[in-house]
Amino acid sequence: MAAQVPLVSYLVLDGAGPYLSAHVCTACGARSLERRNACPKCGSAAGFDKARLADTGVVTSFTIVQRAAPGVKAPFISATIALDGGGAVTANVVDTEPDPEHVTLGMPVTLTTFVVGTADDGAEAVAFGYAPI
Amino acid sequence: MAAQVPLVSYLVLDGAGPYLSAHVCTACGARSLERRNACPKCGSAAGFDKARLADTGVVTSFTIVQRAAPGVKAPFISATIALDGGGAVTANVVDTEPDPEHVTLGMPVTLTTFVVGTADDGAEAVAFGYAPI
Amino acid sequence: MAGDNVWVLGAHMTKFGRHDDKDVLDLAAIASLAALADGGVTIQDMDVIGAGSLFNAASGIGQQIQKQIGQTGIPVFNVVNACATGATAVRAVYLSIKAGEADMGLAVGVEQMGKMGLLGMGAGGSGKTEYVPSGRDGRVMPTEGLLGTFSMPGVFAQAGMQYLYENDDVDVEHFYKISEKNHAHSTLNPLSQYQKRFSLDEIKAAPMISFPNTMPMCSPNTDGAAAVVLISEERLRSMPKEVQRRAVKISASVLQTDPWVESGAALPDVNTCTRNAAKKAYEIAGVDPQDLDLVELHDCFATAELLHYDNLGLCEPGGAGKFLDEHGPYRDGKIPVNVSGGLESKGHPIAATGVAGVYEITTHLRGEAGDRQIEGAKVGLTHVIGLGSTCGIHILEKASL
Amino acid sequence: MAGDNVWVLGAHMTKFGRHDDKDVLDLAAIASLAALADGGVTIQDMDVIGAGSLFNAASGIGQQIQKQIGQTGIPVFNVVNACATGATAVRAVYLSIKAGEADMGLAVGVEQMGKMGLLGMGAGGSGKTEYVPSGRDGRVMPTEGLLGTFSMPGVFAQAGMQYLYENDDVDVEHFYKISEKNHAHSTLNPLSQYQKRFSLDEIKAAPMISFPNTMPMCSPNTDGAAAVVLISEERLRSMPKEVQRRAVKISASVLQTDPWVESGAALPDVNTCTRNAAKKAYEIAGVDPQDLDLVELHDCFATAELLHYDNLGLCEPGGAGKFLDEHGPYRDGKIPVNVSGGLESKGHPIAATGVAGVYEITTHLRGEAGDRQIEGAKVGLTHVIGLGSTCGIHILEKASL
Ligand SMILES: [Zn+2]
Ligand SMILES: [Zn+2]
Repeated sequence: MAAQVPLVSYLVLDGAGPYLSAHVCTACGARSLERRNACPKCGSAAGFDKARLADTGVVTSFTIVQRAAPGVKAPFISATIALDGGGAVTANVVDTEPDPEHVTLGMPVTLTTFVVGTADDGAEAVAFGYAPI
Repeated sequence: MAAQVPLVSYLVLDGAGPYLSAHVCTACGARSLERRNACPKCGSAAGFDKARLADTGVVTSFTIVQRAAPGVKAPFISATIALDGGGAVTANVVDTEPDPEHVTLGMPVTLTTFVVGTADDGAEAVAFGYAPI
Repeated sequence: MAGDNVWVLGAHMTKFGRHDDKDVLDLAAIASLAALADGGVTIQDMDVIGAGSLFNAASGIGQQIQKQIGQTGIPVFNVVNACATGATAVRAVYLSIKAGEADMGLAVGVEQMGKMGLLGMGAGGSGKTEYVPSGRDGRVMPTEGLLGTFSMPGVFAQAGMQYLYENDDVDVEHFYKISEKNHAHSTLNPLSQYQKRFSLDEIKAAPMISFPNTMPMCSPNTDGAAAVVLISEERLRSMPKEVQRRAVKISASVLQTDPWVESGAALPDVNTCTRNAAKKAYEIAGVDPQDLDLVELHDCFATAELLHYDNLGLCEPGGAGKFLDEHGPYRDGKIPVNVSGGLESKGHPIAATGVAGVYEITTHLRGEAGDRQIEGAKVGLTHVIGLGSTCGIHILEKASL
Repeated sequence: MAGDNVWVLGAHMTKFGRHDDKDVLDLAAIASLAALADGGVTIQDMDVIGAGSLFNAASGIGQQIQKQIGQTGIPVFNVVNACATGATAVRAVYLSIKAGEADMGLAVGVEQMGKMGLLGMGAGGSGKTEYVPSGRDGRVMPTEGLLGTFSMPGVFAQAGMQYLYENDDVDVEHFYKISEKNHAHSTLNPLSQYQKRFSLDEIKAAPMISFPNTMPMCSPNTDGAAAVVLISEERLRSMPKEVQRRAVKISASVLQTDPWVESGAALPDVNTCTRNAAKKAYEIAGVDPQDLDLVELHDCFATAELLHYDNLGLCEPGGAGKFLDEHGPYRDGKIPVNVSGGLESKGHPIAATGVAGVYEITTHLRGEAGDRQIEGAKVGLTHVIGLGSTCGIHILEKASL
């Protein structure tokens, strides 16, 4: 089986994955998915712990992109998910039709992953998205 | 003979050319080679007349560019010329060696032109420079 | 608060639209010279320039403009704040006057976008054959379209849908109505890029860009410039009476960025910074939203306008849909919003937009807005949002010295 | 002059050089967090941010920095003024305090240039097969190298040669001596990109970039950031005594552009704007050039430094060569110039440079400059020039409240 690399570093594939991992400010508990120099909420540079985010959540906002940038396949559903237990992320809603009958506000979803490309060395890039529950 | 187009619009090639033509503010007499919306000296938007600049002048400043941007041939001599009767312009000093023995501050020079390229339709682009007198 | 009050002395905007026969400096020079003339002053009277052009951000646009209208040696602040760039240019001049360093200054915003693609849609790219993590999220390839969208149409579509998620009695039909209203307003504004009425059905049936925003619900790419001359109250007192009479008071000039919210990295938060800026502006001006005679707010997409009814306190909390249904933001409604036609019709030359908002309000307060005049307008507010995010708000008042 | 005096409360610069393991936000965050800590304050105490990064001019660098150090919702001014960008960021914060809108603010400049080519050398390009006039000069192809040069090394070389044309008793040997001096100074500055002494012969024999500037006479490409925290005098009074003691007073903060001169379009004029800015700064501060204990001036190229001895009034008119021959600008001379090593050694991360100048002077006035300390320094001046042209000058003083 080919090696797999996550599309972004906060998607964890090894061990108990796939799951999303957040940087949690040791001073105030604010969560960030991207790397930060200090905490965007409280300004503390004391450091971050890592925490696993829930796989499930609800759609709090979405759009269906019909006209995308060159090189980007459309249509696709972009949604912001409020994760159960805290944290928010924007990703595609997948495994459903890209129309407003099939994606709705408040819809419960769960994490899923899919391959988005293969490198010359055979490594597969793996993205995450959310499927309706 | 192939059609000739000036490298820049303030180089006049037809009729009594070659010579340099300046926009002269009708309010204050300030000269500009490039097109302007209003006068950079006095702010008047009253308009501009055209005036022929002298072909001769003196080198008030120069450099010899040895390391140029990609696609730019080096070495070349870049000089600012104070034109007799007023006006200043930066151009190459040509028809002499690019070393500090052959170009000197205060050196008198005179306008000359040379072809710098040919288009697919045969048109020649003509630049101007200054040669030692 | 230190210093003097600050007034708008002169203002101008070019027609927004396509200006293929001009360059970006032509547009800026036309607006600047006309704003100076409108105020009865010259470049020699100016003590400072604030300038912005997002697509020429690194180029020193202010100094280039000086070389077109008068190179007098005064300080230039070239500023950048995405779609709030123009408002920031106004504020750079405003601050210089407030700080006592300038009596008068010119703020100018300009953009030439005619030949560009859809707003905020950077090329995706692909063809990478090696996966090397880069950037703050360790991405191994561009993520647009793979991890949702961060295109402007998409972000503002999602911001609108979030409002629907969080509030009752509001649905996508409201977004279409907003677009219908603004295009109807635009028919009275000769400076607007488009001056064409669309029916609700036409808007719904138009090509979909990013649900629920169809083509007429998105601001087009636009060439244009706007400029204003600001003056200290003390200096204004020495101006001729007929000049004083047309001057308009800046009752508040506010810039705020978005404070941290948990979902802010997932979906840029255009709400909190607008709420904070509005609160501060109303306090400084001593004005209540219900006092406003007109508002120019940042409808870069129809979905955005709905949010800002609420963010700017034009309606009850959660009541943006009701405000629209009750005809509030129409030109004959309680608080007319975007009587210029809004960015959806008027166009959105990024850095010019914030200055053009000040122009529009000024023109109404002077009673010089022609067919689109809001009769008897005494207080107006102009608002812009730049993703990132920055909100700029100016409250202007018709006042006597 | 409205408002309160403004002081430097905290300051920091990263080591200048190559930082391949960091991104531009790392550098900015490191400098910002350290400047805050140096002032004994936090991001929550800040009321405004002024930020600059020329090579990220359109990106809203200030808001990106907020997301790394604390997203508190305060106004951000992203500014651009070529090599005067950092000084402009400082001034945006300064103005906010002067205007009474802020008690404290953070100014930060950052650049990452490690992998770039020679300064200001845009690709020439060719291969055009159709001649269509474009731009203000109606050019039918790029003119670099055909109509002289507008590269930075070339422009500043010519600016230096013009000084030789206009003045007696000065020749190209003076340019080499300046470079020798600055590289010698750099050996005492651990923050400098290069800390290596060069002999006059080594400098002359080094690869020629643009006569008379050889490689060591040109500022290198550099990664780095610098940040300062400014505070109003009133607010400073409420700070702990040990914090007050290290604060440094800003006696003048000036920004000027170049007024029209006939040759200005042919050769950018870096002299008049510096002269005008210096005159204004000395007047505002009530300081005479002869009072200065040290000067950090914009030696982007060795040729530039010579001009500014004269422009800043450090010498008699026309006497820049004599000033150098008489040892004036050496660290043990009458008015030490560029004891940091100058941009030729220290490096020149464009937007960071203006802020780093304020850092350097502050550090000396505090008596904390280590091996390179100018003993007993009480008054210092920092100067930057951005082509286009803009000059920024700050005069700082050791003072008691
Ligand atoms: Zn925290
Ligand atoms: Zn004139």
